[in-house]
Amino acid sequence: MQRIGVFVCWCGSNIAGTVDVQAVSEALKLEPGVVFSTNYQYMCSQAGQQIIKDAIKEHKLTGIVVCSCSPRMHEATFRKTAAAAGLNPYMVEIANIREQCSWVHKDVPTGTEKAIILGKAAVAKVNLNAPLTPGESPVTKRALVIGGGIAGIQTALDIADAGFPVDIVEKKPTIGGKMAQLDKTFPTLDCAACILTPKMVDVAQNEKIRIFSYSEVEEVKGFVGNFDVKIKKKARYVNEDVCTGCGACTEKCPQKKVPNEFNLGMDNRRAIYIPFAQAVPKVATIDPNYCTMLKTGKCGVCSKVCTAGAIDYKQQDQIIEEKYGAIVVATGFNPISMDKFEEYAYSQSKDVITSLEFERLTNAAGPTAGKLLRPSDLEHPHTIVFVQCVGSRCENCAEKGKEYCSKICCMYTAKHAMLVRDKYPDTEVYVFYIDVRTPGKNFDEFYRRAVEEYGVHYIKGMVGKVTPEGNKLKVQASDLIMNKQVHIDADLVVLAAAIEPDKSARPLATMLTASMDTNDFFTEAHPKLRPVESPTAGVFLSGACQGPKDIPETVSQAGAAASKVIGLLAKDKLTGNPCIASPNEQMCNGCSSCERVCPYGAITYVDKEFRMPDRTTLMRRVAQVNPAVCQGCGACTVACPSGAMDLRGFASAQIIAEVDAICK
Amino acid sequence: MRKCTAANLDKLFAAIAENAALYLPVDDEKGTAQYKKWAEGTVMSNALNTAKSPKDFFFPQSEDLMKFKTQGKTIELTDIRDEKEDFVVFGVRACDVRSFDILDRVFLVDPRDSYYASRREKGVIVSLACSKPTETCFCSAFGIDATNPAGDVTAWKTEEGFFFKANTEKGEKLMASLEGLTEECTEEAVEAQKAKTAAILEKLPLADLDTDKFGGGKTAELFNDPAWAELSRSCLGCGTCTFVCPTCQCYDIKDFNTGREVIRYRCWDSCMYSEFTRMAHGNNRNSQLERFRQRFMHKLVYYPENNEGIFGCVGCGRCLAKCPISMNIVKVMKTVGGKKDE
Amino acid sequence: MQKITREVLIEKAASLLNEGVVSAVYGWKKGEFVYDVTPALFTTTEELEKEFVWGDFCGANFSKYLVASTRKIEGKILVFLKPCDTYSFNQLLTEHRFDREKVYAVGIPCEGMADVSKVKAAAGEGIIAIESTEEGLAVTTLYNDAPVVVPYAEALAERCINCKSKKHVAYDELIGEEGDVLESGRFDQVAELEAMTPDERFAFWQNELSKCIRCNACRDVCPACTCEKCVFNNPVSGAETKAPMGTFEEKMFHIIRAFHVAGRCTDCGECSRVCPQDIPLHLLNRKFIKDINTHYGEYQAGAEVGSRAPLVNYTTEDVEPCDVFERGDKNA
Amino acid sequence: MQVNEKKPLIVAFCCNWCSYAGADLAGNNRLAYPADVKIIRVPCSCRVNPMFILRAFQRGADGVIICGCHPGDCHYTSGNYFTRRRMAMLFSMLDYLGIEKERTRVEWVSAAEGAKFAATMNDFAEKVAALGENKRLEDLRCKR
Repeated sequence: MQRIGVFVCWCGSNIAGTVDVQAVSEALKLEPGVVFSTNYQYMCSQAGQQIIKDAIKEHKLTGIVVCSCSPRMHEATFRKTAAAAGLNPYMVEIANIREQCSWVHKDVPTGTEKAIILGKAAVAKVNLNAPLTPGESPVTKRALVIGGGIAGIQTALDIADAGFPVDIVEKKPTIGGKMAQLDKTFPTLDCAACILTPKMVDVAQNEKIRIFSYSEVEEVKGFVGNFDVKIKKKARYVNEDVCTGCGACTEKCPQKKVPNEFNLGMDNRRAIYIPFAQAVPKVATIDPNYCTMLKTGKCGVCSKVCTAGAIDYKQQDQIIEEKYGAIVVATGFNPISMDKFEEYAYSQSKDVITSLEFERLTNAAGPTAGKLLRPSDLEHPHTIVFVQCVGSRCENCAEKGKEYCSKICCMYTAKHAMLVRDKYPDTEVYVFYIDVRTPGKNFDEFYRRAVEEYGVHYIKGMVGKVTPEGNKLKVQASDLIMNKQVHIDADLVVLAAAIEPDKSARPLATMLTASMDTNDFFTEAHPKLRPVESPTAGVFLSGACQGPKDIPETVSQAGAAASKVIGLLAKDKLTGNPCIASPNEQMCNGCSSCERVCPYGAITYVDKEFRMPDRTTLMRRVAQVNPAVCQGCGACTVACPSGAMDLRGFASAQIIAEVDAICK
Repeated sequence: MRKCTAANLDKLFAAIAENAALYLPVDDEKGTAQYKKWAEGTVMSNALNTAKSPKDFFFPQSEDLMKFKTQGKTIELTDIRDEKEDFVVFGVRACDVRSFDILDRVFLVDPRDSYYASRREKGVIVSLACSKPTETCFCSAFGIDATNPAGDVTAWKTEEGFFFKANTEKGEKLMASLEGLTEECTEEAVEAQKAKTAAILEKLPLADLDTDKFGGGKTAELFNDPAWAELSRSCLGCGTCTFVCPTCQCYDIKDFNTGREVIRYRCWDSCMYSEFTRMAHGNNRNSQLERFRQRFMHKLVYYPENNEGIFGCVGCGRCLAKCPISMNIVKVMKTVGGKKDE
Repeated sequence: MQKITREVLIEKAASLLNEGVVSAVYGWKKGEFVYDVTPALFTTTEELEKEFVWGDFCGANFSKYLVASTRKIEGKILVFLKPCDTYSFNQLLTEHRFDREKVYAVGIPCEGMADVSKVKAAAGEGIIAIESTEEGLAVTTLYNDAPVVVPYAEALAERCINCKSKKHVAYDELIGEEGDVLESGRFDQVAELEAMTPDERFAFWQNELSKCIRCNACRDVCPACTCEKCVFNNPVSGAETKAPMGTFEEKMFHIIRAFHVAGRCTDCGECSRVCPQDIPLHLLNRKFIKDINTHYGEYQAGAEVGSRAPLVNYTTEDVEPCDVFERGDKNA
Repeated sequence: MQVNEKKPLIVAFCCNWCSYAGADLAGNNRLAYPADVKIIRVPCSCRVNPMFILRAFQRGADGVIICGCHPGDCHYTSGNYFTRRRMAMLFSMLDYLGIEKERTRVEWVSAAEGAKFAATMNDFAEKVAALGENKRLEDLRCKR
């Protein structure tokens, strides 16, 4: 049986004006378990808290009820008071007789009657309270960043700056991501490489940062502060530590017909390659799908020309196991496939290209050395049509495109149009759009410059069909403002393809038990208040894996994610919320219902041996809650059919006791 | 012997109901017979028997025993027993009539159960002889004569109407109050029915059910019989057999806290339940085998051992009809003891 | 009348037993009066030949027995599964209630099971023999001179009249041909109730549920009710009840029970079959199934192992509670 | 305290993060609603077990309302989505059993919606009062 003290606060006249506080403390004195009951003007004041502390000691109280303002206001205060007097802080319950009683009811009899009932409910609950102690778990002071694009790079740099070791896992042979493929960046038109490559070098040179390029995350176990990760370092058949990146092999390799993915297949590379000049790490990689030596055992040219002796045809995939305290997902995006957009003749004509291909065509390091030439005949195009929202905002066409807005296309198309007009004033540029969306600093100004200064023809309307005819592309479109059909003979058509999360994100989310939306973008812990955290504790989100983003947004989110990681890694121990779910293993069926409703992946199952009443033993599957991960929502407690799962601090018996007290 | 013509039957029921609550089997909307209180227009069921046994009248499924209220260190007790009015149960079959005798030997011996006793005192049993026994009937195995049931008054229903014979003082009193609606008659029609029914009883598939293996003193012989394992294996551990059984008498006493006071009540319990007689140390029968064995050993061995050889089963056949998996006392009797009925 | 014979099943079971593939066989065991078939575990060919039966009264679903027996019995257990039983089987697997490796499942076709109370209503009491013939069940009673033939359509159990599927969704081996999922009228009665006024519905259920004797047969036979400890037996759960006390407890029991199996109930119909008081309990479960199908998309529990039950799932576009339970007449 | 006139009794389960805070805001703004409404704080609306609701009716509640964050705003991301399904199913079942549907309700009330909280409670209390006593889910033993 508890020894409960009841403390009724007047809150000046805030409570005492509508509630007969004396009557409340008298009435609650008669409740089971109550050994002391009093009232005072301001319980939260120093003097009020002293009354509580003294009573705890004098009456050997095991639990207290404070009838006062909302627990959202002073629960923490009174828990501290209790703790200071040696009482477990979770033995405190608050009856909210101000916000939910005296302030909303007019007359004293009504207010008093309700205050007594609320007090009884709190007493009934505290009778069933148990002291709770928050669990503690250590923190491994190392972070893992998955993805080496600008998001991952920025996050890693920021974490490393704070002094914590960071590993970047990048599945391509080099970090840099999509930004490395871009030419200029909006709205300032500075060159992407000029601002990205120094950061890549910083990463390479930072002692705190390790790069696992050409690597993938294989397995993730554990929980916040204590993740165990297996990383698969794919065989690149080149000894990274020895390769100097001189590039001799990439010039001598006889296999010249490998589509160059960095230029989106618009030119070729060799079977041994360095993706681009500023790659980090600047190490060659052999493409096993094309290497004659690896496929037939005959060739070995690269090995002969490599003075460093870095070529190793026998190299194997390697598994690296490492512990991390935090994981940042920065898996980025890709343009969607254009296969299903036959109306734009993407597969029929080389001169229908995507915007990312256009970036490469205008990039000095691209297939045309920066000269804008049509891919089909390398002629200078005189009429260019840009088509917006190809697969974006695609209502009722989920099988083709995406319902969401890809966000970046309006701005990069304005950039492309402007750059074309700037460099080649003889070129007519048309942009077909649904809406032009330019919310962002200096964005609208940028777009208006394209229209007003550069004379880009913006036409509201969608392109219906692109038909290759001779060396022209017949573009048939509608102009919604003029309300007429438009026909343009274009030399080049550029499609603003929708962007989607990288395909690797879905399996990764499963490994991380992080949730995703239907579009495979990672879900944030709270859309407004915790936008860079995943609901899974210790997993953070950076960049376009969470939703379409431009570079400034990505970099700011990357920094925010880093600061969250730093905050986590700065702790030696994690103190959990003690009000968490806990299963009664004797009653647990191991049915997985709880696991399926847990938003945090806090529940796992183990086979456990039980001694049965007839003295036999039995192995049974039972649920286990990771106290470091559980946030205490209680979804599992209702999903559990046997009632084995209960929530500490809000146990079923406690809530039922409150119900009973209110209804009696 | 007195006779009431079919035409006078409703008047007879009305006359009984004038002085006491009259309960009789009535078909519900699905044609299942259940005891219902008689009211003008109630039609008595023609079914062989009711789905639930009439033990409810004396030993209801749940009944409040008392109330108590604590305040500080004082406790206030109130006896809230349901003061039953005089009542007549009409149409009880021979098997069920025997069940009252079996229950009496539990509740009316020291310490006498006053709740049960007061109902027994206030209730008058009008039994009804069987004329169309069914395949699940095996009352004759326990020496019960379905054609001539006991009870305060015995009734026979023939095409001519109802025939009555009072057996006890209570019965005589009831019959006396009905004198105006009944007439003295010969036993001819009744005897004819008895003979006809007896012939059917002999042909029943379970007519030759053997009870010799069972009875007092057989504990050592039967307790460890290997057949229990197989018989109990499919038992679901539900309480259907117990709750439809006219002789099962186990109960639990529980408190219900209304928030203002505590109501102490008792309700039927089943030895088939895993929680039955759970104590601080746990349960004393941990497997369904043990629980299953207990139910049948009690009826066939322990009860007769303490009650002059009377079996705790009356052969009403309800459990045969209602067990979800069709396991029942007949199968047990034919299997346990090794002598399988071939 | 069942299409396959008892001999086919005995042969299958005997060969698996003799080959050592399985160590025990769940099957139906003959009773006293043809219809009182008991689920039993057979371990020898002799037992099978003597007591194994297969016919129109073999309604019992063995799936639930596997939870306990796979824990106790060494080796594999052969279980014969009718199409509807396979759904329970899968649902239990979804909930990790037994080890699939310990079971050898043989799917057998089913033509529907007879309801003995319907047979009695048609042929009368005092059944001493029932023979399955082409025309129907030929029933001999103590009171009929010649057998009365009850056509199968009249003898069929409610759940079989409204059979949802002749398809086996789980088996290691199938005897006979693969059946189909059927269109059934199983929600018609639910719809009829829904169409009543609340007062009528209340009267209907009050009448039905007040018959409850809390024997727990519905729960104990239910393949979805395999909790290690049932909330109704647990004094600390807040739901423990032992008797239909007062005016509330049987309602509490049946509402909570239906809710606990909502989204997990395969609609096998065992609850209604075993109820000694003939309460149409399947109408509670089917209400949930109907609501789930209407609002969250067609879902058949047990159709696939590992599927996510509707009540442990959601979409952001789910219907609001007020729109569900007011069923459209929101302003009424 | 003895109450002679039978007033409706309403149990409101409010999630800690939105609705309970909304109730607090109603208090801050002195927006009155009937004292018949008694709030029980739960971490999330998904903590509300159907058993609690039935228990409240058994013990004499005339109406039960569950308040949570607006869908999409759950502090725990998905809790109220489960609540939405569970309560839709439970309340539909209660309706099917002939229990008056006005006795149960789910409302989404954010921490900023003090006015909505008060308005909801006023409306709910009025509807429940119009129905009179809960007879269909009562336990006579608990009757006052």
